[in-house]
Amino acid sequence: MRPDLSVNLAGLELKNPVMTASGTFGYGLEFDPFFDIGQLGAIVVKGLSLKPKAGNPPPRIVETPAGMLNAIGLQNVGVDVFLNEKMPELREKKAPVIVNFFGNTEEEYVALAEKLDGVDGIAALEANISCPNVKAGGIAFGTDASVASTLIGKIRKSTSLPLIVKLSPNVTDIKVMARAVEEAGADILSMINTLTGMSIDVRTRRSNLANMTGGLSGPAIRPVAVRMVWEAAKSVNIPIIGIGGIVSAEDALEFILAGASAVQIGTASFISPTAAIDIVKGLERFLADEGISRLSDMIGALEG
Amino acid sequence: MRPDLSVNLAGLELKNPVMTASGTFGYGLEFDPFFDIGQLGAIVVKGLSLKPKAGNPPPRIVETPAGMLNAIGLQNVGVDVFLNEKMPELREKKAPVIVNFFGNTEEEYVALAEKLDGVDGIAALEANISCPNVKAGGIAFGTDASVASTLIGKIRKSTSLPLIVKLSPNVTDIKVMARAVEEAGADILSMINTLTGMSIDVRTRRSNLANMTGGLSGPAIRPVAVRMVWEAAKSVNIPIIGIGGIVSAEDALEFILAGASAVQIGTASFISPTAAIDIVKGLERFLADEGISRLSDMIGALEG
Amino acid sequence: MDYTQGRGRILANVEVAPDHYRMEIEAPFVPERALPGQFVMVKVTDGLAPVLRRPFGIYTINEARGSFEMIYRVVGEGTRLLSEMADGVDIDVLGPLGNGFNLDLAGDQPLIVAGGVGVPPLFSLAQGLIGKGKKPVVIIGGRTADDLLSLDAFRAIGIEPLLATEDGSSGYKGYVTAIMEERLDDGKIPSAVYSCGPKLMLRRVGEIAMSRGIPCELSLEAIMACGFGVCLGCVVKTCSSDGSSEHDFSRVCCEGPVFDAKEIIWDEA
Amino acid sequence: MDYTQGRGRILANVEVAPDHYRMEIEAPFVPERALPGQFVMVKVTDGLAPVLRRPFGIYTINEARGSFEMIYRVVGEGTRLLSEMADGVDIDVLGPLGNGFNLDLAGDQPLIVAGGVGVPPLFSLAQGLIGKGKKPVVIIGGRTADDLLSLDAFRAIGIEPLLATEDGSSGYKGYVTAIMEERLDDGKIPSAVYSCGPKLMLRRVGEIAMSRGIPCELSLEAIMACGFGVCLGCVVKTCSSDGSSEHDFSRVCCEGPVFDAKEIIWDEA
Ligand SMILES: Cc1cc2nc3c(=O)[nH]c(=O)nc-3n(C[C@H](O)[C@H](O)[C@H](O)COP(=O)(O)OP(=O)(O)OC[C@H]3O[C@@H](n4cnc5c(N)ncnc54)[C@H](O)[C@@H]3O)c2cc1C
Ligand SMILES: Cc1cc2nc3c(=O)[nH]c(=O)nc-3n(C[C@H](O)[C@H](O)[C@H](O)COP(=O)(O)OP(=O)(O)OC[C@H]3O[C@@H](n4cnc5c(N)ncnc54)[C@H](O)[C@@H]3O)c2cc1C
Ligand SMILES: Cc1cc2nc3c(=O)[nH]c(=O)nc-3n(C[C@H](O)[C@H](O)[C@H](O)COP(=O)(O)O)c2cc1C
Ligand SMILES: Cc1cc2nc3c(=O)[nH]c(=O)nc-3n(C[C@H](O)[C@H](O)[C@H](O)COP(=O)(O)O)c2cc1C
Ligand code: FES
Ligand code: FES
Repeated sequence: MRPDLSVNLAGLELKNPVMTASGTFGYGLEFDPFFDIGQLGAIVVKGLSLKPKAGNPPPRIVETPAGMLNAIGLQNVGVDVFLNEKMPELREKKAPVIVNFFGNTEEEYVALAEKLDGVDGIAALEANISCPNVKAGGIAFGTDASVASTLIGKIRKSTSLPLIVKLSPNVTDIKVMARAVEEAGADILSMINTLTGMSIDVRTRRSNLANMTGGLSGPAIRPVAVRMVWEAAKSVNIPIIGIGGIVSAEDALEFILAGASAVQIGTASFISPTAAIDIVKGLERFLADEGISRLSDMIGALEG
Repeated sequence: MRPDLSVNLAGLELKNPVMTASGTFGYGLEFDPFFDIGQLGAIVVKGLSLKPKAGNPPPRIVETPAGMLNAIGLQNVGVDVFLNEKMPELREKKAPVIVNFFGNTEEEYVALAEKLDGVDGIAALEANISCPNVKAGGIAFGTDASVASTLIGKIRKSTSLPLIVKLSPNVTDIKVMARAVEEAGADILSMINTLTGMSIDVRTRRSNLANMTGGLSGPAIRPVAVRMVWEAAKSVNIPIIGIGGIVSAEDALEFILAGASAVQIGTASFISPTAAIDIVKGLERFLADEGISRLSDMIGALEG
Repeated sequence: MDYTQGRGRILANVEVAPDHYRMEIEAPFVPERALPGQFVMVKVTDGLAPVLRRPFGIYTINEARGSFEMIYRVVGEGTRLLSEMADGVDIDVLGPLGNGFNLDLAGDQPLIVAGGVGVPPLFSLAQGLIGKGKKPVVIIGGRTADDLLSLDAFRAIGIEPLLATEDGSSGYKGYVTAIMEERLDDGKIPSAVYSCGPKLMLRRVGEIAMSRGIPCELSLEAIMACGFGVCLGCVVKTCSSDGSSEHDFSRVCCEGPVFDAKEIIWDEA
Repeated sequence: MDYTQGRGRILANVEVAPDHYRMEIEAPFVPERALPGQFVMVKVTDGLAPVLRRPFGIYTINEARGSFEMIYRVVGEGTRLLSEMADGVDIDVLGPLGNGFNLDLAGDQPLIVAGGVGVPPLFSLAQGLIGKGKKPVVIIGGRTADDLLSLDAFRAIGIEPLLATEDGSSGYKGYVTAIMEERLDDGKIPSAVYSCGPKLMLRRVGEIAMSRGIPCELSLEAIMACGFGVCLGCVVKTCSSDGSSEHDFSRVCCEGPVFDAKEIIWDEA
């Protein structure tokens, strides 16, 4: 018998727990040459802003041990182009579409949430709160519990879609952030976004990124991500989507045992464009081998 | 002409900027079979507490992508055994000895600082403030600026030795911590200690560490460490010792360009027991190749 | 967007110059569709170090053998691992990627200017141009005679490359662009210019061609994570080639690696 | 603490059973000083994945050839990389490490109980015991006949091992400890017991030996970062073997890997 991979995240029904991570899967359609993206649990598209954003000057990426730094600067086509040019084709796919979005002010977040609300084919919204808050002097929305709480409260009121809030790992206590965001009305947490890092070319004496610092992703950060999911899962009652360095089904299961109800695959899609679907198959195989009939039985099943 | 590797950290004169990191070099003497430890800039010994500490039950370590997690639990022989049994032999070596120490209360820190003050052969003290503060409900001393500040103020009064304060990276804003500790009287900062992480055996459904979580070290964390050193260096006027994932002379130079005046070699000493001395030689070679006469000219020389 | 990820098999991996290797990979999905100027992304290890694929230009396209060749220089861990791979083993290949050169640029007297590991992709271009009945002139440069790649391959298709080395150990002592300018000054005006090589060389080649109004295509390099357009890591600053629109970022892996020289905004690229 | 880190050279790396390899490494500093029961830490890659060395017991000590052998099972990335290493290449070796067995335990009729990849280190022990004029009896176990390692090596030194497999494909169907207990019940009481293998087996062997008052040494495994005593990662919970002192943690790499069975506090190890 085929194991049952389906999961339910606060009403969001997914045929399997494997999603793509924002910014690593384009607008989804780029993966068409490789596999049927409709087989994934869900697709999370590149983070959208109200207006198109050009992003940072190059160099924007550099490899690091078992990871990479990126300073893309949230380049995106803007919400209008997305809705007009990408969404019609995405709607044809059988995978739920989750839209990641961000702003530099509360108003921008709210305007985006309103604009995306009720658009046919959008299954959920994911608010990226790791962005600098222009009004608060550039401190990220996602590193102060009360700032995050106010923001999420406002977004909550502007949409009837399930609201996923994506947490930044660059904080002292992820439990505090998780609880603040839960209380403010988030339906689901996703975590983690990238850790801030830096890499220097010692011959040119310059940062390897024009932006000086960037976000660290990939297998290197997995232990930090698993720990944060575990801590958050013990602190909140809403479902969690685990993200960070997942390249195999076993990696995904670390997050699920730690308390995640689903996972997102990021950097791994660069290494292997079929990574996400390979992980779906790997989960199926793991469950079959171990005689586990329902993946959902493994959520939070860590012992000890 | 041989390049000049010497550095001066707030009066602490070192023949080169390469030290060992606490907990990865034992009490120094363990490396005698491999090389003359007197050739290093300084030796930092395993963290000491007032009483001997048994540490955590096994398993205590697990490898992760380009890194490792440890939950040794600060096992050590205690300050008295160290002073009586290790220090006499260490004194014979030509490298300055830096004693890393920690407590569970402010009083323990102070008692240790007093005990170590004026001991012949000890060049400086390094306070590890990543430990749980028993009185503050187990929150680490090193994750709250005012708690850290009070602690360092008290330690400062109890010793005339140069005081290095070792910062935890598990904080929202390392600049705030660095400034708080500087104002409280630290002479030198060392950073970073390990990032908290977790790794799960998906077949047994248990953490790979009996302690559940552990500290992530090794090349995986280097980008985070370099970024934090860079941020701290711009925020304080005291010298910084860079730590985190250094395995080569180039890695060490990333920290130096970012603003560190010296570095510590941790996990690399497990991989290759001669790592620290190899890095001294590598620095000499790099400077000679690039025609740089004094390493100290590279401190903070990052452009852009 | 007609590319595939799949297993290839290494047919040959031989050192052709100090630190330079030629690798032939059997992977029919590449030669079936490859155009001169396109590239592949290969995995250099099954493990996690290095974690990302590495991009290499396509040197020869051998449809009959179901294979392609690339020439690479060992510069770091990834290319070192590649150089240690044995004949007969499998290698994970993604490609062919990128846009490739426009073989139909004006006239039938194109000039090809190549430097270092920029030479190999221009060899398949030269083959393609000859196939279209054009008569390319080729200038090849390097730091030293050892760096002058693929000379015999060009000779085998009837082209005698003009040579330049920085140390004068072979051909003209100096840069390829000096040969290029001298020819232009002598009235030998090519119908179009194609170039691939170090950034500074590309910039200069483009400037020279543009200053004389000669159509010019440049093949750029960039650090790449994905190679197929989704990470947005590989961008260069560009404007549209007629100079009309706002400048913007273009992905070297998708809109490139080949750009019209007029598109590149060098100071910010 | 008489060990060295240095380059060795691989003389052989052959599959001796499914997924099991025997590697001979020329590295004179190891055989010069190695004792039965000691181990080495080897680097399986020059890169960063995996980042740590891997520990392996010493199978044979060949002073004349300046080499030693180890037998390893491919269980993960590190041992996979090891299995792909070619003859003649260099390998970074640290050793010999740990304490080794006490060959002078009581009497001259010792019993050796070995399971899985615990067999190889006990072969050099058997050689050592024979060298001391002792007559070891050897019991070897595995899941299946394929897992029974080094049988021919034992036979070549005049020992016919008693065999146990979980699936009964060779020798007794069941665990080595069943053979051990049966012999004891039959009055065949060894003067001492040495054992190496899976944790559960070691525990049972120790319990049986202790319950009969037979001196017993067990060789333990632990996840190791350094192998020479500085990381404190490899500990097991122990008490002094006369039971007098407080329990404490001992490093498997220094105080071990060989422990008196009485020292191990299994429930917390
Ligand atoms: C479209 C394209 C085509 C290329 N074609 C060829 C080719 O035909 N032959 C060839 O030898 N090389 C080619 N390169 C460059 C090649 O990809 C790099 O040399 C290689 O990725 C370096 O990998 P490494 O792990 O050995 O070095 P690393 O350790 O990663 O880096 C060593 C040095 O190489 C630089 N480098 C790393 N990645 C790249 C990259 N993607 N592009 C440019 N520089 C890089 C680094 O900045 C560093 O200075 C091409 C690059 C691109 C983008
Ligand atoms: C003193 C000592 C002597 C050993 N002698 C031998 C020997 O002679 N032959 C042999 O085949 N193996 C031996 N081992 C075990 C061997 O070290 C591990 O199998 C090896 O390190 C696994 O590396 P890997 O990268 O292939 O697997 P990994 O991917 O690291 O792990 C795969 C599995 O092996 C386990 N493992 C990893 N490291 C160790 C370790 N240090 N000890 C025990 N289990 C581990 C992991 O928990 C995991 O379940 C010995 C271990 C020790 C401590
Ligand atoms: C190139 C790149 C671009 C990214 N862009 C976004 C983004 O637009 N919005 C967002 O919320 N996260 C973004 N991320 C973060 C990822 O979604 C993910 O949280 C992070 O990479 C960790 O997962 P991984 O280790 O699997 O890559 C980006 C990551 C990378 C590597
Ligand atoms: C096994 C182990 C034990 C450690 N013990 C201590 C300690 O006792 N005190 C301390 O301040 N830091 C301790 N550390 C942290 C290191 O000193 C260092 O800050 C950290 O490992 C990052 O450096 P690295 O990546 O070079 O290892 C320990 C690290 C490891 C891996
Ligand atoms: S390399 Fe990823 S977009 Fe070009
Ligand atoms: S492995 Fe490091 S102390 Fe034993």
